Amino acid sequence: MNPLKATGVPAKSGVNKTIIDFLDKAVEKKVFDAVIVPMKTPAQDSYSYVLVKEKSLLKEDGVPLPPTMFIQGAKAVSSITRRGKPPMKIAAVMRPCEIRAAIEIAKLGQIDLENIFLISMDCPGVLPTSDFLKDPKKHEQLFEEAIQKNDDSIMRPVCQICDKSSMIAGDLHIGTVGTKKGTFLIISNTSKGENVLKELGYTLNESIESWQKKVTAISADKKKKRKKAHAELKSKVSGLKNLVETFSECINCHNCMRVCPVCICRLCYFDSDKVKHTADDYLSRAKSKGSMRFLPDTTLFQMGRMMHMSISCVSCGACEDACSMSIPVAQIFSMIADETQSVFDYVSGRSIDEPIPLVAYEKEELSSVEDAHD
Amino acid sequence: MEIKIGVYICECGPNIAEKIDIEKVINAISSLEDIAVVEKFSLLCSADGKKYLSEQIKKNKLTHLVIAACSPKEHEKTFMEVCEQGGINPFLFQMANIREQCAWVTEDKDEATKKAIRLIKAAIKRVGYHASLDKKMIESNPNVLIIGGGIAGMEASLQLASKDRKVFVVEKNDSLGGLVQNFEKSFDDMKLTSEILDKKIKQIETNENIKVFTNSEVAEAIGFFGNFEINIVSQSNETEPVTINVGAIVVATGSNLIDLTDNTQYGYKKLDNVLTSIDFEQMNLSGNITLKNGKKPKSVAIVHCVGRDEKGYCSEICCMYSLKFSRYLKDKIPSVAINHLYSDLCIPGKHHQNFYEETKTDKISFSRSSDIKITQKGEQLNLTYSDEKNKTTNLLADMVILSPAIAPTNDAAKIAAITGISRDEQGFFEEEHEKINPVSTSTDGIFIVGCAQGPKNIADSIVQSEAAAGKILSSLIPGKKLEPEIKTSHISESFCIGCKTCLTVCSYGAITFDETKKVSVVNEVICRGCGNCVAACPSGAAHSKHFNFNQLYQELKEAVE
Amino acid sequence: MNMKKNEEFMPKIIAFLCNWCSYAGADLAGTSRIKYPPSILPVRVMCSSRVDPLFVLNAYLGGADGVLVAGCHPGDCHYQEGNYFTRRRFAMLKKIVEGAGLESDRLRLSWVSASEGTKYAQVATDFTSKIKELGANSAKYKIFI
Amino acid sequence: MTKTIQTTKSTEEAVKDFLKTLLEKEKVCGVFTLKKITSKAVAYTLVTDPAELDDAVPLYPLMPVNAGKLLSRFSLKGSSKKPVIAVVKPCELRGFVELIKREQGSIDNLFIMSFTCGGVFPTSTEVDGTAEKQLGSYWETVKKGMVNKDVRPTCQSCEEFIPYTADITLEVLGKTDIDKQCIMHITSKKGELLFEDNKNKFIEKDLDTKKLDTIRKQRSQEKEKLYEQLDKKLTNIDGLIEIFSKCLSCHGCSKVCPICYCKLCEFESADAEYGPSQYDSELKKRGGLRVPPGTIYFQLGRLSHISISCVACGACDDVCPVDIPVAMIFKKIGESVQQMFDYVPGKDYDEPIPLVTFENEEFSEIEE
Repeated sequence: MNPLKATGVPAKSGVNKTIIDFLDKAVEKKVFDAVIVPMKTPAQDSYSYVLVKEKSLLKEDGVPLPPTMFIQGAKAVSSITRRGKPPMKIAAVMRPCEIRAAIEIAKLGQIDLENIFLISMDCPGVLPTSDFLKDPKKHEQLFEEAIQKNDDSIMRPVCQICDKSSMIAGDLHIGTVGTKKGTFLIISNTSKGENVLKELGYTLNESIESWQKKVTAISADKKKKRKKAHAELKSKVSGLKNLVETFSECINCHNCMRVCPVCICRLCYFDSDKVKHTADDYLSRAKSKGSMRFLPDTTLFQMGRMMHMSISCVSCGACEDACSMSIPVAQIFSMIADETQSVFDYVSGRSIDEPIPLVAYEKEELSSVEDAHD
Repeated sequence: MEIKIGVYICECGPNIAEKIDIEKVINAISSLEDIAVVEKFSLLCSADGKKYLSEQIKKNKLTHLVIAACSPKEHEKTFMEVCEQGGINPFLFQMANIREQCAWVTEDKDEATKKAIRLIKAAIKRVGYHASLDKKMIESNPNVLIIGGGIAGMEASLQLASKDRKVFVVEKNDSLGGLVQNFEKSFDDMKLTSEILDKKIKQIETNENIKVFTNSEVAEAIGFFGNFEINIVSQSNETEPVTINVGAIVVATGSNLIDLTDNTQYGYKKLDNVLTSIDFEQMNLSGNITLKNGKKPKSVAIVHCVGRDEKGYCSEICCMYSLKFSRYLKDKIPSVAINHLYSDLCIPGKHHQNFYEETKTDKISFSRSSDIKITQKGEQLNLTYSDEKNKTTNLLADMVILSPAIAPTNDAAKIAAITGISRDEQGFFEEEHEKINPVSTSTDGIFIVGCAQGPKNIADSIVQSEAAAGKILSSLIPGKKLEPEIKTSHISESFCIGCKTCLTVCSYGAITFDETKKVSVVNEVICRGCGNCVAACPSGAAHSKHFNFNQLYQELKEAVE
Repeated sequence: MNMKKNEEFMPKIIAFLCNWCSYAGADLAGTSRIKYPPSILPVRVMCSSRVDPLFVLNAYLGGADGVLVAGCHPGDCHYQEGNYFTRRRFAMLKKIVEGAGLESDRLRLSWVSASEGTKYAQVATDFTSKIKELGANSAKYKIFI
Repeated sequence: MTKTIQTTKSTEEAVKDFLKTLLEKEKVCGVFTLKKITSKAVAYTLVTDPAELDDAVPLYPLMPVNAGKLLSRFSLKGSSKKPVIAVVKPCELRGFVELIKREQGSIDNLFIMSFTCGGVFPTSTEVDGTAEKQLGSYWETVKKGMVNKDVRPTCQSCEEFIPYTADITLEVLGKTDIDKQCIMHITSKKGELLFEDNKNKFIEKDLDTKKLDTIRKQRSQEKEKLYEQLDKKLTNIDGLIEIFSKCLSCHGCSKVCPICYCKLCEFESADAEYGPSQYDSELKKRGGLRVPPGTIYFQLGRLSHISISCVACGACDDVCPVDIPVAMIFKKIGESVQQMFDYVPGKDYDEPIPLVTFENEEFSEIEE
């Protein structure tokens, strides 16, 4: 574990500008050959990750901290490195939950982190895509204001209760909260990150104490909110009846699965032949209850998906934004994820060195779930 | 395994060297990924060149080979052999055509050089995605089935029954000979057909390599070129069905005349003394040409082109045999008057014009006519027709001979179904290509000869039989294995969704459907590797070997950089 | 990215040529030493029916200035019927490209037999000048494609 | 003239009664219909117990999933031993027929009841309850045979609202008194099997086509308006990018599409992935590239796969999380392709899909 080291940079006009300047400098100095960074699309109505080499493009259009998360960054990085390490050094600037997802699926062979430099920042949350689309201009405004007032009430529900909004899992992190006036921090978390800063001639002597204090405070406060929210949610959705009720509107479009950064299967089990049956099978199932919703097994799909990915869920909220029936999937899944991950004292994507719990074991563990034996 | 691509540029004497700056090309590609060596050589297809290449492959431990030279249609095979000598799979090789499609067609040397570089880069990109493919070898059976024992079938069987070939002839009638048996003489030599027939039949009967099944028909034919299993049943069922194995099939089922029974225009089968050409041939063969009442006809009308307009094609031989009929008549009844009514005279061929002129003796007249109607008039038959000037005219005759259009046999559809070959709009069996493959069919190893393929005279039928025999003798050699197409299609069982789109577009019936797994399966022995099914498959379950998505994609991507 | 200037603009045209007719025709143009612009980049396929419309789309969006699909004349397909399907798929693709407001003139279907070297050169020349009129394919430089 | 049954009950009630008797008399062993499953949620349901039909809503103006896709799933692995009847909308039926042509289902032992359709609300309106609120106004416009502004754009502009291959066709659209009567046309020989021991006698009666023609005219006008709006954008590659650049590549549109039926979508296969070297060359060329790439390629590529059979049901619109008007675009381009082949998807089981057949003489205009 590399100790956190930091350097201070002038905060300039906001975090976006600061990060872009840093990246620009790094590209200039050939420390990075290209950058994955969000950019506003030509229609001005959305943001999309762009792999960019052109410095001018980066300077003009790069928006490291956009108000929304259209595509989960881990998916972007995976798309670039799935087939092998890129022939160039690429910096990926993403939110902490995106970085954690990237690290998580790197464990599953979906990302080759060699030549990739993961850079996160203190995350104020993101706006729900649907809200943003109603009036992009206005919501960019609202987002800025929200940051100033550090008010998260307009963010995705899961962002409002995110206790990992400043978690450093990548190589570098931009600290913007609790820092002394006019300065932001660039914090290195790995030797890889540290070298980048050194190559760029930074001295890593800035204290991170006040930042850390603030971050811990925010995280603690969010933890409380999170507990409370999960408790409320639980009372609403848990129990078979509630669960079925909650998912009753699901139309099996599987958008949630498709946009999930940790759902990596080429062909989802729940789209495969294994879930297709004969007419008479369906009929006999219907007969047993008098009638059966068709297609059946929406709850099975949701629960099944939990089995497959809750251990790796990063609570980013992408699924909820993509749900065409506004089912609070992200809230439910992050609630379950907290529970499954805590069983193994695991945090998805916290560190590349932590194996995914289900592919590892310890001889003496989890005695609570087994019958006593001697 | 590490990829080591060797690129060799052929100067082709001056052909390429003069038009393309080869040094520039070498510089441009030497530094590319996976390139182990780039060299030029004066003439790679020469003996020295080939030797040099196979040495280079070994020396540099190359895994892939790119040759920039002439068209692959020129020397792809040559260099694939070199690969084998060099010890790499011949399919780990790609040619860049910098001669026919670059050096020779580009004015400016710089442009030609640039284009050559792009073409070679594309080839390099592609070859990296090539996969080793292995030759398929299948045992083949040199024996042949002939369906139909007419003149065409007999000719083919005699040609094929050369050493080591067993020929099985299946004839539905009780004797060999087919239609020609009915003819006294053949045009235009007016020789007795019996002479030709008897000779051939004798040869067949005495040839121990030929086995004839009379009163029999083919009930089933399964398999593919080199390996067909044939089930022969006798029509009367008095003998047990027989199963034989052959490597090829010749369909020589002959033809028929169009059916005139429902026709009102000519009064066939309704009026006495109205005969079809076959009726007349038989009557003539019996020795005496007489009317119903036993008298000899004083006047005969021969009506050509019967049913031509309905059918939409000229049957080629009717005019000639109609002329022959005049000869028959004159021989037996010198005084008879003969009127030919035709809508067009078809007398092609180098002797036929003479034959016509010589036939046109006294009391044999020819008149162009249309809308012929035949009715009874007293003892005689009255032919009303409109002549050349569209004037309605009458003609009285004691006897009328109709020359109906040649049509497919009644069992053509059945045979097509059994053998899996296709038929044209007229219902004749369809050749693979009118000019390129006139006696082959869409199914490898099945050939069509004689009138089964379309109306033709004896001579032409024999030519086709010899052609088919030649094709079979040269492709089915005893003891020699067949090499079916290697670059075939393949369908991934796990991705196939079973929509049968591929089945529908395949011209060769090479794809079958596995009903239990509900997926399409390519029979790679039958598949010709056109790739049609691959483009048709929406989910990319089908792919064509050596022309798969990545190989073509890399080529075109490189070309647009 | 700014586009190349249109003067000295030499289009890049992908030509899918069927092995039996059009590729042979292109070779014949060569052996007859008929000159045509260096814009054409041949990609050999066994039959024009192998040309999945997706290849054409790929080439177009990848930045090819033109895409030519050439095969045996209808009725002369080495594989009997392939080119009839090619024609239907191409007709559909053209409609889609038009419908999407793209330049369907950048796509061309031609029948070139093994004996039509002259025709091949002609097609190559005509198509190239046509593409020159249209200019470079801007799709090539798009980032959000 | 068509054998017809006319009863003096509200159409919905009459239909439910009819379906119940079918179950009771065991003429069918199951009924596939829309049914209320919670206070606000309706879903397609397979009903075997007549009592369960009480809260069936066969004519409800919602399409949670295109039933064509569902009937395909129902019959894909083998159709039922005993008959089942399904109540579906015309475009759903056409989708099913197109899938059957692709071997993705079977009509064996399946009776189809359909109706002249007034269109459906966007699925999202179910969630916020507006669907329920708008029902009143919806049925008013349906009775009057007017274009309803709350239904899917593809429905507002739908000219194919009369079912083609239904065994039973209900007359709904433009019928002022559907609350008081039900007109049930028996539109296939197969359909008559369901009426063998039927007491109330048949009358001979055809669809009121005159009325329907005027409705079709209105719809056509709507269509032209909507197409005009599209044409403003669909002018060049930049227009396309403007429309599609917010696409998340979730491919929800293809997941819910009644025509998309592949196990693994070509555009989710390894073939659609870029390798490192390709990203490298794309960067050299473009300076930058959105990741994941290929949104336009996906959309146009999907068009090349399904436009020939697109039934313009609008399901893709509803499911798009970023509100791309994908349904109207596919409808417009699909229509142009279909017209070229003079093909109406789902009109006839026996008509082959144009891309698996050909004419020797055609499309000479596209050859050069």
